Amino acid sequence: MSSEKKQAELIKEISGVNPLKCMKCGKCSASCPSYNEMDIKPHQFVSYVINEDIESLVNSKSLWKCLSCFACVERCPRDVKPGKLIDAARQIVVRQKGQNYLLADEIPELLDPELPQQLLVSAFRRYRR
Amino acid sequence: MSLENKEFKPKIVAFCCNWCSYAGADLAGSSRLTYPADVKIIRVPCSCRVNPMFILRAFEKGADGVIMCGCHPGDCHYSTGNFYARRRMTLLFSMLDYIGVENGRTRVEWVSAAEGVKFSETMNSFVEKIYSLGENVRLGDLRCKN
Amino acid sequence: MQELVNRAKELLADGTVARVLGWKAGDLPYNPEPAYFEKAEELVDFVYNGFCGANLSKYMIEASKLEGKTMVCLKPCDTYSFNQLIKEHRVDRDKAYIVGVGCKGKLDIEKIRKQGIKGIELIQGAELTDEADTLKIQTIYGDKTCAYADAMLERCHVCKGKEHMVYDELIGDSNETKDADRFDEVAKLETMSPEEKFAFFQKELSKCIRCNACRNVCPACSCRKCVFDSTKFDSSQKANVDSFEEKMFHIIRAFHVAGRCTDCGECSRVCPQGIPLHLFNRKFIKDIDELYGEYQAGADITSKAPLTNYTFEDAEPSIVGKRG
Amino acid sequence: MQRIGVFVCHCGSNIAATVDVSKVVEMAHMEPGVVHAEDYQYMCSEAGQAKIAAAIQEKKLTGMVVCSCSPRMHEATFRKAAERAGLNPYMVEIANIREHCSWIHKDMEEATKKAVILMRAAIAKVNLNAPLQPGESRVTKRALVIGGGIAGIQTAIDIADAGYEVDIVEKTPSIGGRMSQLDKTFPTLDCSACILTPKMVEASAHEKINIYTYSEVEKVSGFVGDFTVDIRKKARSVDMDKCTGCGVCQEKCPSKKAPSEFNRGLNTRSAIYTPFAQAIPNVPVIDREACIKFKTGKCGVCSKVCQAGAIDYEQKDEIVTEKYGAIVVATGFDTINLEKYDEYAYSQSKDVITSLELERVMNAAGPTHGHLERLSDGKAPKEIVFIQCVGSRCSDDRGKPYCSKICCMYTAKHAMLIRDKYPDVNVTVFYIDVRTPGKNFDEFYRRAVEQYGVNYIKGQVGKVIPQPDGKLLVQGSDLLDNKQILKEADMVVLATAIEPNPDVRRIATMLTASIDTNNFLTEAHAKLRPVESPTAGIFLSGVCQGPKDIPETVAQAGAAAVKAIGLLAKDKLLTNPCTAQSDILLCNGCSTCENVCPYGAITYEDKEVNDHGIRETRRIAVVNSALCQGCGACTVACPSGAMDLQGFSNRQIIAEVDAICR
Amino acid sequence: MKYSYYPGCTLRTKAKDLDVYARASAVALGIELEEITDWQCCGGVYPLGTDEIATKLSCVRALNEAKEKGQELVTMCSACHHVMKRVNDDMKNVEDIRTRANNYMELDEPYAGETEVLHFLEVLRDKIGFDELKKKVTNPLTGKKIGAYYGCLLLRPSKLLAFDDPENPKIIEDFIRAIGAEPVIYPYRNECCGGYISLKEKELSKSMCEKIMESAEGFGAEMLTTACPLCLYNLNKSTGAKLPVVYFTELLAEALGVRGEYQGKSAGAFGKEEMEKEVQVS
Repeated sequence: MSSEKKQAELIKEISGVNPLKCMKCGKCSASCPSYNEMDIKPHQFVSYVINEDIESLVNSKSLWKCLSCFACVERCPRDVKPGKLIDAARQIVVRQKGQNYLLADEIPELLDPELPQQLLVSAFRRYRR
Repeated sequence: MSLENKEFKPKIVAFCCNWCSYAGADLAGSSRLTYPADVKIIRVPCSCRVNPMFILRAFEKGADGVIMCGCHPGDCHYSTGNFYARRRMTLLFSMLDYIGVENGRTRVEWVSAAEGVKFSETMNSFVEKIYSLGENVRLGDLRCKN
Repeated sequence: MQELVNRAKELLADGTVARVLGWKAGDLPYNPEPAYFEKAEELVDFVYNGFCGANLSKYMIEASKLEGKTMVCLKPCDTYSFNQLIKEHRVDRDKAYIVGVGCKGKLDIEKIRKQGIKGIELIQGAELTDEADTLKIQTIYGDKTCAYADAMLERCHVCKGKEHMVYDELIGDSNETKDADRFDEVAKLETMSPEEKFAFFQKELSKCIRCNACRNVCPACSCRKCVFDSTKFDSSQKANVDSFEEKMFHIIRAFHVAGRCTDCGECSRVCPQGIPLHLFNRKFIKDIDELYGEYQAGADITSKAPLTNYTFEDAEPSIVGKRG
Repeated sequence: MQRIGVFVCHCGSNIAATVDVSKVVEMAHMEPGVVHAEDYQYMCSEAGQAKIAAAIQEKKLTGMVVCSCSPRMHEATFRKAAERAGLNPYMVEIANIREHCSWIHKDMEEATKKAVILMRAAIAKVNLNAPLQPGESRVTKRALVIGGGIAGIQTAIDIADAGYEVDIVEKTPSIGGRMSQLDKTFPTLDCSACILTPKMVEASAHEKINIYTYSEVEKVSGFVGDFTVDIRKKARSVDMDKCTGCGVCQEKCPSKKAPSEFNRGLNTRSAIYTPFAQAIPNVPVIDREACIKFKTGKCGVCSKVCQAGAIDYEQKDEIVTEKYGAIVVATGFDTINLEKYDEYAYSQSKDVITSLELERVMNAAGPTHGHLERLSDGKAPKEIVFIQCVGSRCSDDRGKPYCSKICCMYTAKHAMLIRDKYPDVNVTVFYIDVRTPGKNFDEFYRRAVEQYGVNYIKGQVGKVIPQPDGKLLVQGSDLLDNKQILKEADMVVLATAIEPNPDVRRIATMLTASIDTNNFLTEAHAKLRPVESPTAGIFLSGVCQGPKDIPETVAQAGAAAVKAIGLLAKDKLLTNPCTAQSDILLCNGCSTCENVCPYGAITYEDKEVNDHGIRETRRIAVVNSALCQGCGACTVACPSGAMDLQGFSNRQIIAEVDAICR
Repeated sequence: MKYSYYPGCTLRTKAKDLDVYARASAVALGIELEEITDWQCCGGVYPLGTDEIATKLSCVRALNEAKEKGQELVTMCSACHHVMKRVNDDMKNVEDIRTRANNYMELDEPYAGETEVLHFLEVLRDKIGFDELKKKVTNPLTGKKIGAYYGCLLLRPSKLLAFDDPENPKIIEDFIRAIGAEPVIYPYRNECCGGYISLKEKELSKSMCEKIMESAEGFGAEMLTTACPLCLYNLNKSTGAKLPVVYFTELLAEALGVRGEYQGKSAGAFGKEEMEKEVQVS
């Protein structure tokens, strides 16, 4: 198996999503609150996985713009759930060493006294290994 | 060693009612939905035609799994046949389980004429189960084995 | 017993019945056997004691074809079988004059023997009228005693009760003998691993010699011709050469009587090999009770039998793997 | 010993590509009783059947096995071929080596092995077959049509025109169905009422058609040619014979708050009502839930104003029992409940409506008298957004997995009509695909775009956001432009998925007609028998079988009528001889079988028997073979094996089991 | 009624109000919240990867403790509720995860999703009943126009959480009615505020919060209420507290007339005895 294929299979495995079920209706992109910030749009995630272009996916800034709000997951009529694919891609990045999106050094400047624990905890889980 | 190397090919008998499940199997066929060739289907008019004797007979003759398929409860072509079949099979399977026959070797699944996909999925999962259970040694008639 | 004999004489004398169906003494103190009595003088052989376990209801199938009525002695548990036979149109209620006889629990000679009591010549305390709760047993090795309860048949420990379900008159009182739950044994087996269950039944059933005693005594197994004797299933008269045969026979036998078996326990009582055959029937009864609601075959003559009934919401067969 | 012939079909390459047919023939020769075996390209062809006939005669065959496609496909064909050659048709068995073998297996060796086993099972069975003779049953020359929409009306008219009596049973107070609620029809933009009303009148005036409105089928028994049906005529509270249809009662009725079913609840109607002006029969019913007289005992206005004295508060439901030879189901459809799709804000804003509601809004007899206006404030909309595929093509459990088929066309129709009548209104359609197969359909859709300037955007809508000022913000995708767009609209119209009428499940159960996972009735064959149910004597008309537009519905209604006529034209039907039989020497007379027979086909008789010299009278089960449908429930219930099923006997099935496990 | 209570990390620190007022209200409503011993943080975000096990164990521990006590598990925080319910569903229905998690845990008896997870709002709706709650309100918040802010975690994915209609929820609105105030329904109440990204994408989350605030204000809301510490923080922070945002428990405590006494107190003040004492006094 080529490495591209392996990566695509990994995404499918982590997410539990079968991208072939997608009928390209665009409801995910129509629901996404972060749409305008994303370089690869939610509905396009499916095609990238089908085309095994995981390289572009993991380098996409969309990974970090996704709110994990599950609007696309909730509304997808085909049970494809692009949000899960995005999360899987993010997992692939944070599982690689040195790919942490959140660095320990930058945390202090991001903090403010009101910031709830939850935000830090979840940020660590989302962004770091 | 030689025993382990001998590839296990299970014998699986599927009783299918003529109106729903047999048609579902036909639909699986015409939709080219594959399932292992180990499954052989016997056509019966209704699931209520399946006598527990048939199932025990199959095991006696060396079957490794027996599955019965019928119309969904409420959709029986003869209105009530599958209701009786459901009670009969529940009791029979419970008895087989009680005397120590692995529960996975028997199954009932309701498959409509429109459910070719379900038919093939059911057969795939049932065959997989039988492979995992291996050869049926608890019910077979030893005379039938070489 | 004398009251029974007296009543039988009266009924024969006034022509109410043409014959009496009861028990007569056997060649040993503990093996009375079912018998017809057509004349008053024959009744000298009539016995009714703790060893009269035999369920006479099945004999009424043939007796129903005879001229005139038959007086039949039925213990409380026997009346369930009789009712079930009425329901199945196998006996004619009008041909029977049912005397409901009292019962204080029936005895199992094997249980007495198991206590090391051998060479039995005489047993006292087995009469219905005896108040004593011990049996006095005279043997060639001297006198022995045995607690009545310890000598009772398994079925009497799980007795269905003192009530007769159907009768024309009652003679004699009954004792409460129930001191166990009839499903305990089944429940214990259910919790075993498949390997243990298989080993248990393999061991028990391998004792079977296919003598058909269970089939012949069973009031529910009353087919004119058993499927195992007919050509209908290619299953007739086969030699019992492998372990499967017994399983097939006993499972099918239990299945054929499922929902009809009153749990009278005769099968286990008569098995010369001591196989606990009631464990098959009770398993079905337990499943039926749990899955389809409590049902006692023979408690009435109108209710629908569990296997000729259904509800839309019945459990799926897959429940078998999911329960406990 | 039977003399069996085995015929192995290649089915072109359908079988031969995966199954080594010559190997199957070779193996056939080794089976007991087989005296002839051959293979041929297409056994079902005339040449193939000729080969069978020749073999039957030359080899004096007493039984035969055809290894071919499913018996559901060609069993009848081969049975007829055998019969023509002088062999009893029930001496034919089919080994299904296509659907159950060649089509699902890839490996030739494996498939060939399986085909041989399937053939062996069939041979083992046919060895035990016995010639059977079908019985005869009569045909009641009357048809029942369930549902009085355009499908039911058309079917009834066609059957009646052929000279047979037809009854239509319609649940609502009037025939007409969904089509009566439509404003215009695609692709010609005819007024729906203008083409439907004459059909309704024709049906009601036809001397062979009898219409039961406000009635439901309650119970069905019997079988093809001889159904007995109980019809519940619900109490109308109005005497149909006396009522003149003057309408005064409806005008004077003081209770006018009940939601109008006909107008989809967009406005209200009186408690005594006819659903719409052209209703047939033009006789109102009293909605007892809404009627003051029924609720409080006081009022009685309608009775007072009725000149004809037709009001009858005491009227009761009535059960009519009729016999029919054929039954046509035409129960139609409804739109799905939008409860689970509230991202479109249907429950949150009055200005989000379904397409069927828009039909009522556009219709002159509708709640707005045909003026296009917002239902919230009555203002004329300037921007209208249509959303396609609402609940259709959804594989999750919210909607329906199928395409509702009609939405693309009616949305184009609506868009076009609005742009035509109100040129200043902008119309936008969010679509996933535009599906327009059909004569003049794509041309119609293109006209909406090219001539009427309807703005089609490829992409689904994610959310409809009601604004404080009453406008609706539509957030959707424009996939071709790769943009998320926010569009302000005054009205949003949802192309809501259609589903079979919820009653169909109950009706299908009564008819023992099979139904698919989406509650559409199943046809006997998807391609070759599309208007017949697998249950003999039951025919399917209209959307109850699958989504359809009006022309298709009418075509199918006619086809269903022809099938019913074909049945009614027969005087006698041959009955299935595969029925249960009781062995008098084995029967215990215990009544167990009687208790499980769904057809009441088993009775008991006292019969004189001679059991190996013992002569006695016994209670014996007797099967009425005209009533027995051959399910076999009794055969398993019978503990002694006295009850057996011809054609599927215990020994035959056991022989198959043995052959498979050999 | 006695429940196992899982407060979660934030309620111990920045979201004390959510916790303190909940405990106070619980006492007033006759509910006992028994805090799970040695609970660990749920992680704040459900690990979507199907192969994640270790990250789910803290939840399994808490769930198992509730199971052993035979209690239902209650949370206040939307995120904890979300993570707990989903992990519980995994343990119930995903064989692979159940087996692997149980292998790690070495429990006496394997955990298989037996515990029922409830958000406190669900307790109010399903166990107590809003009608019943209404009767217990001593200080109805009459006239207050309150917008419910659900956010995403409470509602989605609706199939798993089975909390309310994901597109048109009404549980908080019903709650607001029960405490005597007037709910304001606005379309963005189930739109994400961008909480999770507010650490690194401050601009983005700000624009989202503004959209929500504007919508609520447009429909006449005077304040917003939420069950999520992250939403509260983010809405306050990103919009400069255009409308006040409060926890639903604070409103509840106020309506039940127990707000004043507990203001500023820490959870430590809520030992069973103290609570009973204090409530009796009041």
